[in-house]
Amino acid sequence: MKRYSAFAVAREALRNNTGWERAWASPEPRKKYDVIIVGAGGHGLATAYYLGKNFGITNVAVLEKGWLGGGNTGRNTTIIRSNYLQDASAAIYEKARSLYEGLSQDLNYNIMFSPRGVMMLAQTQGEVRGFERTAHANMLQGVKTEFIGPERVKQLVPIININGPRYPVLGAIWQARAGTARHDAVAWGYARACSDMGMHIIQKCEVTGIEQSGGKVTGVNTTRGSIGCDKLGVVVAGHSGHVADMAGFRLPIESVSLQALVSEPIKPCMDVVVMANTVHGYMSQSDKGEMVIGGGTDGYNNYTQRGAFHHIEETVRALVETFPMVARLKMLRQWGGIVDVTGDRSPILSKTPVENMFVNCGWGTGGFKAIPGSGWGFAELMAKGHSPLTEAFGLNRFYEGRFIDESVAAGVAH
Amino acid sequence: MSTRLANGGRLLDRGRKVDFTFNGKRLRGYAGDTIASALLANDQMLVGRSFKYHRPRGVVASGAEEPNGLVGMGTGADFEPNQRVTTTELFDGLTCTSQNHWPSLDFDVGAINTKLARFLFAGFYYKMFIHPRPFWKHVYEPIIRKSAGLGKAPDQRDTDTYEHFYAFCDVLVIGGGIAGLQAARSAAATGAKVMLIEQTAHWGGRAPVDGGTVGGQPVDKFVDDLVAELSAMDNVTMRNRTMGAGVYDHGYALGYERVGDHQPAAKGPRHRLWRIRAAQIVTATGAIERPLSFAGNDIPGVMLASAVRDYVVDYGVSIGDRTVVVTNNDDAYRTAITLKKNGLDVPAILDARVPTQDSPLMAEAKSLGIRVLMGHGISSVQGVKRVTGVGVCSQAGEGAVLEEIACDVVAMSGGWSPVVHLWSHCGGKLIWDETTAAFRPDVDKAPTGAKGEAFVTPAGAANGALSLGDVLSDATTAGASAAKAAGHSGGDVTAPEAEQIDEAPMAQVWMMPHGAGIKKRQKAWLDYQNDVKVSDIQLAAQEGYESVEHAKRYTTLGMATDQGKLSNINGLAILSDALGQPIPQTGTTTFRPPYTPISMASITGEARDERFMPIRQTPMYQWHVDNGAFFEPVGQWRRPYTYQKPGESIEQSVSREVKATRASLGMLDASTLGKLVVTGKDAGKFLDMLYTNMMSTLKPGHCRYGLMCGENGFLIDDGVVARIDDNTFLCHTTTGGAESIHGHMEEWLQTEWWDWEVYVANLTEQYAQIAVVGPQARATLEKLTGDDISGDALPFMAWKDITLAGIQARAYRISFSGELSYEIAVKASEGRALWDALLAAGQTANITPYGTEALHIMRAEKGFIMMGDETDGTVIPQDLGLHWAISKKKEDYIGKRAQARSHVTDPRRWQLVGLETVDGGVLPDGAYATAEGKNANGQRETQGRVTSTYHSPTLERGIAMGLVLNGPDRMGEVLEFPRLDGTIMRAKIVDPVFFDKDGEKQNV
Amino acid sequence: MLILTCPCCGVTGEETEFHGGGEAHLKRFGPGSTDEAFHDYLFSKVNPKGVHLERWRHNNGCGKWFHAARDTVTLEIYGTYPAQTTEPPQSVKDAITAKRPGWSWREFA
Amino acid sequence: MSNSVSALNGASATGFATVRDMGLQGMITVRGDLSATAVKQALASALGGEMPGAGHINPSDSGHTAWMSPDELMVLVPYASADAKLAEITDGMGDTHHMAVNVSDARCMFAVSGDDALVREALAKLMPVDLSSAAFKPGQFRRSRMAQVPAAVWMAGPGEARIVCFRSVAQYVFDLLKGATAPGSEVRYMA
Repeated sequence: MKRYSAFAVAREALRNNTGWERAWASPEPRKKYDVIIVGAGGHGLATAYYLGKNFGITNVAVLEKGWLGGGNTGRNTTIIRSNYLQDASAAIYEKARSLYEGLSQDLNYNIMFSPRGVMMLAQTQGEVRGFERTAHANMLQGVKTEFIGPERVKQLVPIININGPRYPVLGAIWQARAGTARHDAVAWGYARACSDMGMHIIQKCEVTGIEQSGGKVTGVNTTRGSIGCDKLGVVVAGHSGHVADMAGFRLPIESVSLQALVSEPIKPCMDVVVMANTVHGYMSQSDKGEMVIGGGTDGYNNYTQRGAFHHIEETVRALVETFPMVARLKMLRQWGGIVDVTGDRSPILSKTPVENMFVNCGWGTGGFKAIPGSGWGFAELMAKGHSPLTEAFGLNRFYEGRFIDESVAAGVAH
Repeated sequence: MSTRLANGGRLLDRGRKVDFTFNGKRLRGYAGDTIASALLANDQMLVGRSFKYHRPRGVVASGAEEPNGLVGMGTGADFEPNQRVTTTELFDGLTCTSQNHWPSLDFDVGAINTKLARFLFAGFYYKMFIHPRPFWKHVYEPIIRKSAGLGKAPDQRDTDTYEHFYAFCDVLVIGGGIAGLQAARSAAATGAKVMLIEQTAHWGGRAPVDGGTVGGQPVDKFVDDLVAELSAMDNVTMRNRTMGAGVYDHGYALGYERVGDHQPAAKGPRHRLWRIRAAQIVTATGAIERPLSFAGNDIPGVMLASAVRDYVVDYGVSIGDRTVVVTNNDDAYRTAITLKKNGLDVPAILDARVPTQDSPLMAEAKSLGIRVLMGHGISSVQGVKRVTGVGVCSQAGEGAVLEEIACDVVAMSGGWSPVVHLWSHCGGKLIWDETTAAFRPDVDKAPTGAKGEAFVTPAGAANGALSLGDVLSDATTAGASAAKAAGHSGGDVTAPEAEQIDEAPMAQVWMMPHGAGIKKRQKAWLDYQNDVKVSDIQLAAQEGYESVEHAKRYTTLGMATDQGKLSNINGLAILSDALGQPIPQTGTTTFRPPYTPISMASITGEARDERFMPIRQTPMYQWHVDNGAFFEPVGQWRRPYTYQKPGESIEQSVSREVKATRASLGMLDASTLGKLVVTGKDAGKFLDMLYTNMMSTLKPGHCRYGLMCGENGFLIDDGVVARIDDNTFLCHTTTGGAESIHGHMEEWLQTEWWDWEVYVANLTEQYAQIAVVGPQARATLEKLTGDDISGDALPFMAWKDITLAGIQARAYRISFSGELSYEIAVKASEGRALWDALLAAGQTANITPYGTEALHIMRAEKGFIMMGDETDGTVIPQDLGLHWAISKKKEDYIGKRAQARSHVTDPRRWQLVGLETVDGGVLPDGAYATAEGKNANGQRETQGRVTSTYHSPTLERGIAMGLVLNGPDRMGEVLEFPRLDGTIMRAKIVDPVFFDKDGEKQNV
Repeated sequence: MLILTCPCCGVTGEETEFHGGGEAHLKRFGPGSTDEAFHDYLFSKVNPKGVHLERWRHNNGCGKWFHAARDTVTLEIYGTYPAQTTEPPQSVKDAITAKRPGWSWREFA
Repeated sequence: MSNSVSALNGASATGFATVRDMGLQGMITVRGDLSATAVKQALASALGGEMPGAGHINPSDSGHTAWMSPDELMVLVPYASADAKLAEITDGMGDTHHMAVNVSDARCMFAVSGDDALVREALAKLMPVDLSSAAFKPGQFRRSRMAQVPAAVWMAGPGEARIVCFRSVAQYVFDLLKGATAPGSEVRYMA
């Protein structure tokens, strides 16, 4: 693989870019692989990458029914933070955040991680207490956050209205080293690195069945034929239930539509990411200048990648109230993605009833920020059978009543 | 130069001059102008700079597809960035400024990027700025971000108003061109209720510009007659300046009406967002002309051929004196002919095709003396901020210049693409039409509605019909079939006869010339605003970004404010060619609402400021406002947190309220507490299922504190239940629980135990409730009542109906403070009267209204738990030492099974204790007690956490409650709680009841 | 933005009048049930791509719970029916079968 | 009685239509099996008039009776007589399973008056319901939402709409209606 660098860019510019190679190969599937990952989104590609990088397992295929990075990886609002309350969550999200910091160098692909800081506003007394609790937990978890007052909020975000009549801003939990990244680039960067290790990324290859023998997985049927494997990792977000169904078990998840929107681009006016959970809106400004705005989920199962407009309304009015200047911006585009939500709204990284078949799903509305940590932990789970990062996220927790509930801190899992 | 012609301009009112400014320059136009036409009439071709290279940009189109002409409009609170000049009507006093340049539009330092363009190719940033790592954060990214964006951010609060409107119809026709008008007529003839919306201020679309005759009359006359006919029909609503913004599931459509944009001084809303529910939708959204890809096609003065024609016919504006027309189809000849007929020079038509014989339009152009060069195209355009000429080449070759033609306008046409956005929003599929080289709706794969029925019908040019006759006949059918699908038939409108002008087939020309080398491809723009060129798409394909979505995202093609209206088809044709696959195999990116950007404020509608969200008010709300209440939001309510007196801090105020209540008398507006009446033969059985404790054994006249869990076993609410009579209970819930617990009860009754005889009603708002609390409570109430409320007549945990200050009241002898306490419920409309009466009666006892914080402190002093503090959705009653409130006798209650799971019965669950700081200070909210060591993920081990913590004014020290590992067995042990500043606070485990452990104060 | 017809009051209203309540026809498992049965009751949702029998409440309306047979891919509503039943009425089953021959959902077909 | 005050104490506002808090209004919630003979008889004797069918409101001897749901009616009577009427209903029901409660104070009633089409248009800005004269006639009763709160609406006559909402949101609803009838914001869709 030719390395990317300023020198390479200059060299190629002078010869009209004729020398750039494919970022990833487009191979024909082999008969069998050591590991098959279903789903070439961020989580699936990251899993493959760390299987290779950390465990030397490179006879890996990543199967994708559409185009890589085309699911929620390419549809989310790109927020990266790790100021979670529960230990298990904080561990995996902080692992992810710290990997994000060096990911561009690691992958030799600029994923534009922008540690601009994320703040979550406290707009009720309950939220204040919840975020103070989170701040204390974070301190012991090694996650650097702080609880800041309204004046500091205003200083960091001059366009905010901290004195709204309905929900004045009482403070915020602030994670200075959180931020955003370029979502597509994360998928592309991992894909390029996987391909470089000799892994096969096979797009337009839909899995139609799971092959088993004696309770063990042996391969998958696909629209491009049957492909064998020793281990199978299913990382397909909203479609997880569908794939589990093929293998004969059910997952504690439901698929719902989550919406987002962007404004037209404007000159930089907000330097950080702001989340306002009480009024259900969050916003950041992209490197192109668009205000990127996340909305809520529909209250019913949905596979359409569209959502109902009233959720957009709720989100926009929350943001107009929080940032009055938004009123005179225009909505450029709205879209939806299908997210898989579990019983406690925390993800599942787990073994399954089928031996050697693993699932990584249930990231709900918050998967992007976890990608590197999720891939790291899930690769370890697949390679070794256990991982401290994924330990708490097993399917057994729903039987035991051992939930990982983040909503307790008045926060939401965006 | 561009200028106003002496005559013409069918949309202008030349009698009404309109003054406006652009970049501070005072200019003049006419009523009927858009900003674009007025700027062009004033020779202002340069309107902005492109996003990436800061290239000079001129107006290229005349409608919604315009990618370049975006201005900041208005000032102060009226300022709005990114207003599209081609769709903004001119009004007197309009001010606008161009965007994305510094220091000025004419001299922009950022234009250096155009010199660096060869280094700023598609995706360059993914390959750059990787090393050294800190540079990205501190140097590169800040620079990239500084250069982001187009218009300035507004900096003041918008003072206009906005509103929504819900409309219902049988057939919604989107688009008021001839197709929409004709479809509406055809649908309306069946008697169906029809709504017709049009984004511009005018009806008829571009047909009057293109000309032709219908039924023997000029098309504009046909349009006028049709508009008159439709306007007279009772079952038809016509709405111009209303854009079909989006089509959503089950026939829901958004109409974006710009009510006030063109008349800012008028009263009324600026925008109105229509939420239209239509049984059927006809998309008569027309077609958009495509640019051609040749070198220098972004230089100001290169415009769509149809736009050049529009400016002449609609606005009487000549874009320039000498226009070279370049085309791959017949339609652009109309532009040449129009220009010529208006006395303007057309040095040549460069037609990429090589036809075997002349079509009528070719013949007409030639007969007007226009030189037509077949098989030719543009090698490159000359000029920087304005076209100065073109190099002519053979389309078939590599672009050797055969001739140079001086000109100041290039009118280009690459064919027409149906506007399929609204068809596609809700899942309508497309097919590739080889003859028009465009995607059009696949009518067999329409979006489907609530009953599975197809609910969108495309009509006219939006359906690929391009000639006048075809448009009218297609629209006639579309209107009738939509009406029929909506349940209306008959009507029988036949399509009017239109003049048929035979056109020669277009040719697919995606690159000009066909063999253009890299240097030309690097100067052939696809996306004008985002600076995406043919070479960028080809590079994406070369690097494996083969999916159309990959190519789009890698290059940013079609991601600008025009969302690729001009660039998408050209881009994917280039991509297909690079991949060696047919265009339909490449497919399109997803069309998403809105069709063009709509104001955020219109989406918000009325929900701003005081109407942002409802603020629920108790009957005493105004008193609270008048008496210095510092409010806190609790659900949708606002409750007084404390009543601050002048000069008091919040803490001092709260402390005063607590002390006064404990010393003598306090009172609290407790009206927000939920009050659910549960009645029926099975009411007791039902409450036994809902509460963990036994409610069926409660005696009438008495009260019992109860806990409610969800089916998951965790606490969801608590409150006091009063038994009114054998069949009736009144259940108090928390403030937040009133609606949710009511819903919870209804859910179980309706969906699980529907054969039980129980009814529930939410009477929360029927009653105002006032807690009268403190040693002087009884004496004060006795002043207002003749009823016996002595400890014997009304003991603790009982209730009684009394008359108080002449008001019928129910007094509950319950206490959340540990004091002698009565909660008095009266009809809400008498709540304020009682409040005032109590204030007066309590004056001698220093009656002190207190807020929620004093309430919380007093309950904490007594060790009472608070939902949301001690509970967080993961806490079971057993964690809180509330075993006494869990009936052992009951076989079942909601949550019981869940409480038997292994983690829920784990003896290592943290348990409620009191915490007393060693130094008397206040523990921080949310602090954790540390334990030795770290877990497998390197996180510090913990053994407990603070759930409530206050400074107790009564005890004059910090008190807290917390959940601690084996807590109740560790009384007296000292735990360490690190604070956020790194220091450590030490607290002793104690009993959670800090004050009046024996309850002597409340049981008097 | 769906439209639903409440079988209890007959009103056809837009989604904002209603509140979704997840999978319908769940059998409650209480004390004494196995961990497996209780887990499935609370968490194992069918989450199908296709016909979904689900609960709705007409909360900004008559307040009643009812059931709907809805397609999660096309969003078509095959029918709505009152909640006081353990399985969909034959008319709704027939309506689904007419559109989706061979459908099944939990034990129903 | 003299102490009783409705939520907005009769406040009003006039734009292109007039919005008015109608003051204290007696309201009784009655729940029961509306098809059961005992229930029907008890209600008929206490209220008089025809029982409303689904989605309707009918005049009664001393006010109106509105159909709320298959097992719920809302009885409108003068405020002062609500408790007496409640007692009458309760007596008439005897042992029949039912619930009857006075909810007069839990709610607020507004009138919006003016040109029929304009009144309907003002409401159509806030309620997701087809309120055109063809679709929504006097006698019909619709529970839905008004912006962000539940509300019920009916046409008492041409140009006379009635709205019932919860008391605590009366100010919010008043502000909504006032905004929706602001001069210059006539939609002219139903006219």
